Amino acid sequence: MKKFINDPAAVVREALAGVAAAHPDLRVDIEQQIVVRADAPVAGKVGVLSGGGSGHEPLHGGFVGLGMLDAAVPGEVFTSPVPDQILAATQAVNAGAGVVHIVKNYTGDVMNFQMAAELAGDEGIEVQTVLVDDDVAVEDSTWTAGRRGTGATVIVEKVAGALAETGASAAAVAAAGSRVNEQSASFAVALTACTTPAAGKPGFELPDDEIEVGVGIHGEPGRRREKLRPAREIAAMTVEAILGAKPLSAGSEAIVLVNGLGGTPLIELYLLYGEVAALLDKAGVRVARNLVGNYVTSLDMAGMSVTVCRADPEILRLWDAPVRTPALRWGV
Amino acid sequence: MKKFINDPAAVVREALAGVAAAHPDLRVDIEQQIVVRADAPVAGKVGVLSGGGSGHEPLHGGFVGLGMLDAAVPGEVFTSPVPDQILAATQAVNAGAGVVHIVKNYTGDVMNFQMAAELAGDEGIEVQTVLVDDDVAVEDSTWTAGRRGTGATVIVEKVAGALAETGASAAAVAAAGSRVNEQSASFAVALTACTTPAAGKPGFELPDDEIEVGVGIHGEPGRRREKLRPAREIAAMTVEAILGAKPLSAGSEAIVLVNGLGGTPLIELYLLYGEVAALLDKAGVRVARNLVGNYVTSLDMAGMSVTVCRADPEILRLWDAPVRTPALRWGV
Amino acid sequence: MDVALARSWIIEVSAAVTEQADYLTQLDSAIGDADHGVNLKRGFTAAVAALEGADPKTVGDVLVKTGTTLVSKVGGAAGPLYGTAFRAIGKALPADSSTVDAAELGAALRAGLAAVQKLGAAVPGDKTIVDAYGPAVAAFEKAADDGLTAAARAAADAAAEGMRATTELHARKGRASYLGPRSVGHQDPGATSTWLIFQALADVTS
Amino acid sequence: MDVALARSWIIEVSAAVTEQADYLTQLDSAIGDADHGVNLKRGFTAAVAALEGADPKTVGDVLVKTGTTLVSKVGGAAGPLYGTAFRAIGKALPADSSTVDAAELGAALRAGLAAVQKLGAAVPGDKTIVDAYGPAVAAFEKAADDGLTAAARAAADAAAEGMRATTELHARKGRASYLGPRSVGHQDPGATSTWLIFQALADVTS
Ligand SMILES: Nc1ncnc2c1ncn2[C@@H]1O[C@H](COP(=O)(O)OP(=O)(O)O)[C@@H](O)[C@H]1O
Ligand SMILES: Nc1ncnc2c1ncn2[C@@H]1O[C@H](COP(=O)(O)OP(=O)(O)O)[C@@H](O)[C@H]1O
Ligand SMILES: [Mg+2]
Ligand SMILES: [Mg+2]
Ligand SMILES: [Mg+2]
Ligand SMILES: [Mg+2]
Repeated sequence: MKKFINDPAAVVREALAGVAAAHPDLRVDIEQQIVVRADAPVAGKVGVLSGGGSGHEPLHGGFVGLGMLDAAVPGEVFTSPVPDQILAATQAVNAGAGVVHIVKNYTGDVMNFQMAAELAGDEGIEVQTVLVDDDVAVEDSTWTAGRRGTGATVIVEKVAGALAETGASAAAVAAAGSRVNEQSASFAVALTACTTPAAGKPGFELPDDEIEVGVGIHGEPGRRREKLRPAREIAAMTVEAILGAKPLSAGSEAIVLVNGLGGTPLIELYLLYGEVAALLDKAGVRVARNLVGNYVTSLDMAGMSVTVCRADPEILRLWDAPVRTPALRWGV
Repeated sequence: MKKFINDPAAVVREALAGVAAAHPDLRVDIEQQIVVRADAPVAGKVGVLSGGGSGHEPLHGGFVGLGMLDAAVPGEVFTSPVPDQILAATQAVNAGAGVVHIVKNYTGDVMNFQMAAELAGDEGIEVQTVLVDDDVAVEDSTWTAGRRGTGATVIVEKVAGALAETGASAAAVAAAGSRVNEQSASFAVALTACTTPAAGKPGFELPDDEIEVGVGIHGEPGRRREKLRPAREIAAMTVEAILGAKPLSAGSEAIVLVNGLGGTPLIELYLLYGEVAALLDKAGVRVARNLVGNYVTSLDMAGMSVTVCRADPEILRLWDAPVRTPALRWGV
Repeated sequence: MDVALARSWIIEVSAAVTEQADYLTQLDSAIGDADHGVNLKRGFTAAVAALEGADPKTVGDVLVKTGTTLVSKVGGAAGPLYGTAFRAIGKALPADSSTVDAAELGAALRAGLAAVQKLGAAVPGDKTIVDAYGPAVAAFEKAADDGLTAAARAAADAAAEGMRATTELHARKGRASYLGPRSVGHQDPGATSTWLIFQALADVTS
Repeated sequence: MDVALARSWIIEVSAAVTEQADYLTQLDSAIGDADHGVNLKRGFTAAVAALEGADPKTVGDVLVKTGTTLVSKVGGAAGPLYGTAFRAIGKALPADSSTVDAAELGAALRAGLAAVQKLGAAVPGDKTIVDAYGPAVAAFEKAADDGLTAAARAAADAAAEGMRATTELHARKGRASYLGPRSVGHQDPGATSTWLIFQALADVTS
């Protein structure tokens, strides 16, 4: 394993030390693994909090700041945070108006956040939870733990964070986040496996001419293995899966994210974006806003995901609202 | 070779098509390979232009926009742009106040930009050139083609672009850019080689326990090969090389860039930033501003570079000035 | 079982998951996210440390403390599930006596299983912890009359069998379920750690 | 040499660098950035296309057109260097005659070398194009009295020898210089393409 680390067991804490050094406008509790907006709790404002296993950077710590998250709780690599940690962050961002938890739909995340919400409830803190489950590679049936939360999380966090900034109630903020989730679909393809510091070797072996289709963001194998194909065909397969699962009527507007999984360079992501945009255009979808880059990653995995979120005027307005975080910044 | 591409010979143009689709506020000439600010030429303003081989994204196209570059000219992968292309971009951004070329110090880049400058001069366009040569892994002696231009290019482009925005003369903008370059030093370390689409296989083979020290951004081997070491020691070696080549007196302020070479995830870059910041602190250097992320890349190379730029109040003021580009955005 | 034996059990589990951490992580790498071993190692190491600094008066106290520590140190799916299980086991034990017999422990283990199923909603055959835990409890209860040693041995053997049987199952809960039919052919990491826990119980009681 | 032969030369160079593109790229991969083959293939393919669409009246016109196309299509170090070389060669040839003899071509080749050295500032021994080009011109001039065929053959052989000798050199110009002593042991890609160019000349004139 080749990584810029010192000790596999210390990666998350040492990276948090770097976040603390790089962003003096964030409050970072390295021991408890909590990243908080320096001005939290913001009087009168609903706290917006997210978290999950580490290894998906900039998600979530990179989205803490004005107009997005009030706090992030990173767990160990690919391991959801623990209830104590979530509770402490919930307390730190609660200004009395309640706290919205944005939770990606994984068994561990759901259980740990739920325990934390119960503990917070015991203390009289109103917690509303938004469950993100946008990955249409997984069928939402009794045969699975439900769809995974992936790329749409960025859009949910942006929109919920922007609405919270306007003084909306916890219920309203959670409802907006949930609406974004319902209107979003994602699909991912990997060219290589990733290597967790703990495992020290790639999660799976992929021959030089094969890809994993329908992967998540935790290094697990995908739904199926296929032959490597040109970017154009991979983009087509991806867009088909997305529009197949959540059809968009012609004339719809969308926010589109072409996201790298950590090891794919920007030149390839832009090339893919060109393909995806052309396909959506053909399907009559108007891409109103886009993001191209590494936003929800899977350590060093070479791969990409596409997220399409049907956007109405309110979502677009909240998307455009000012944001100042390490990884997303505009209007301020 | 596993990449999201269609045809190795079409990568640059197809990626530019994606840039065009993603950023309607840029004018992209896909055939000529030119990315221009939509409002160029800006009346009364010096045009600031940069370019070089592709494969370093977001450099340079990702830095086109208000407060930074007026145009970028991407060549083929790792191949400097050609004079015609540079000339066309120079014409596109010339508002009569002259144009500043920011050129990384590589034989090909220098020759092609110089030819373009001569052609532009023939047309009565004043061209000033800033040569960036910050990579202290290479000695600047008769034994080399001089130091390479790497990470400092981002800071040069930001500062020169901000100064141009104030209506400064071409000579003043070029002087500011050159000053940033002189006050900057960079050093890079790679964990893996990169694969160009044309070659189809990694530029060199690196055993699982070895690193290349003092690499550039074109996939070439570095100055020497060493055993893999903890991030802390790699950071120390890097900072030592930088401060050894361009010493900073205690109490100096600096802009620091911890840059990924394309295949290294953000969690490792933050971990490295923590180490670098601690080392600089120990050396009495005050990090006034920082960037952590993938800014000057080498396709899919796993690796990192550190750039330290001694910053005076003018440089900091220009650094902080509003910028709105795909890859760097604040204050607006 | 008395307080000292309960402590030994947790210490033995900690040693086992530490020794088998790489193996558990490998299993989790095939159909999950390669963290199960390191998660349990971190959690049980913390539990042992927490018990060292505490003075539990009953077996129940030992197990509740263990569960609470797992909840706050492990994260992921295993943290809440095993944490809740140990807390439920501990709480189901008599609060007024420093020792418990095999029947009492059997009933408590059953309460732990119920808590796991309530929290995780897994049923037998879903390729989870439940597939080792369920048979283990049943075997424990059946052998309880023969004493703790025999019951624990029977439970460990049943857990082993349940664990091995997960290989052929198609996962329907947890991360492995994302793989659909590709989850078949791999032994479940959680069922494997459950076996280690019952194996540790058999070891310390024999 | 007449216009048709000059055209054949460029067509032959184009065929040679296309066929050897991977080899040139491999050489450039070892001590450069793995683009030399693809650069020259693109450039000479464009030059052939440009010549097809043009009606050059002299050998000089053919070579100037070739050089201009290389400058505007190749990029990198090789584009300006080879482009300038061909332009200088073409410009040094008589403008009033449609054929040139060996002595005239020899003098023009020498002018091309001077242009390369003026632009790139490389001297013999720097591990560049110059190390194949220099010996080739010298050999060409020496054999010019024996006619074009003999001169071109001699130039190609000298270029080959110069090219092979670059392997042992420590690069002092271009990207390979960044490697310092690690550049030793690898044949220079530019010197290799220079050999291909002279080899093509020998082929079309034999
Ligand atoms: N709903 C569930 N009920 C019971 N056990 C489960 C459930 N979901 C997952 N598990 C168990 O958890 C194990 C994985 O634990 P671990 O790797 O620590 O957590 P994570 O899946 O969050 O990375 C699986 O092997 C499975 O046995
Ligand atoms: N200053 C120079 N003078 C002559 N030839 C040079 C010089 N610099 C580089 N070269 C030649 O250029 C070759 C590399 O060309 P190419 O790979 O196309 O360009 P780049 O180095 O820009 O990628 C080298 O092998 C060398 O022979
Ligand atoms: Mg996990
Ligand atoms: Mg090149
Ligand atoms: Mg796991
Ligand atoms: Mg080259």
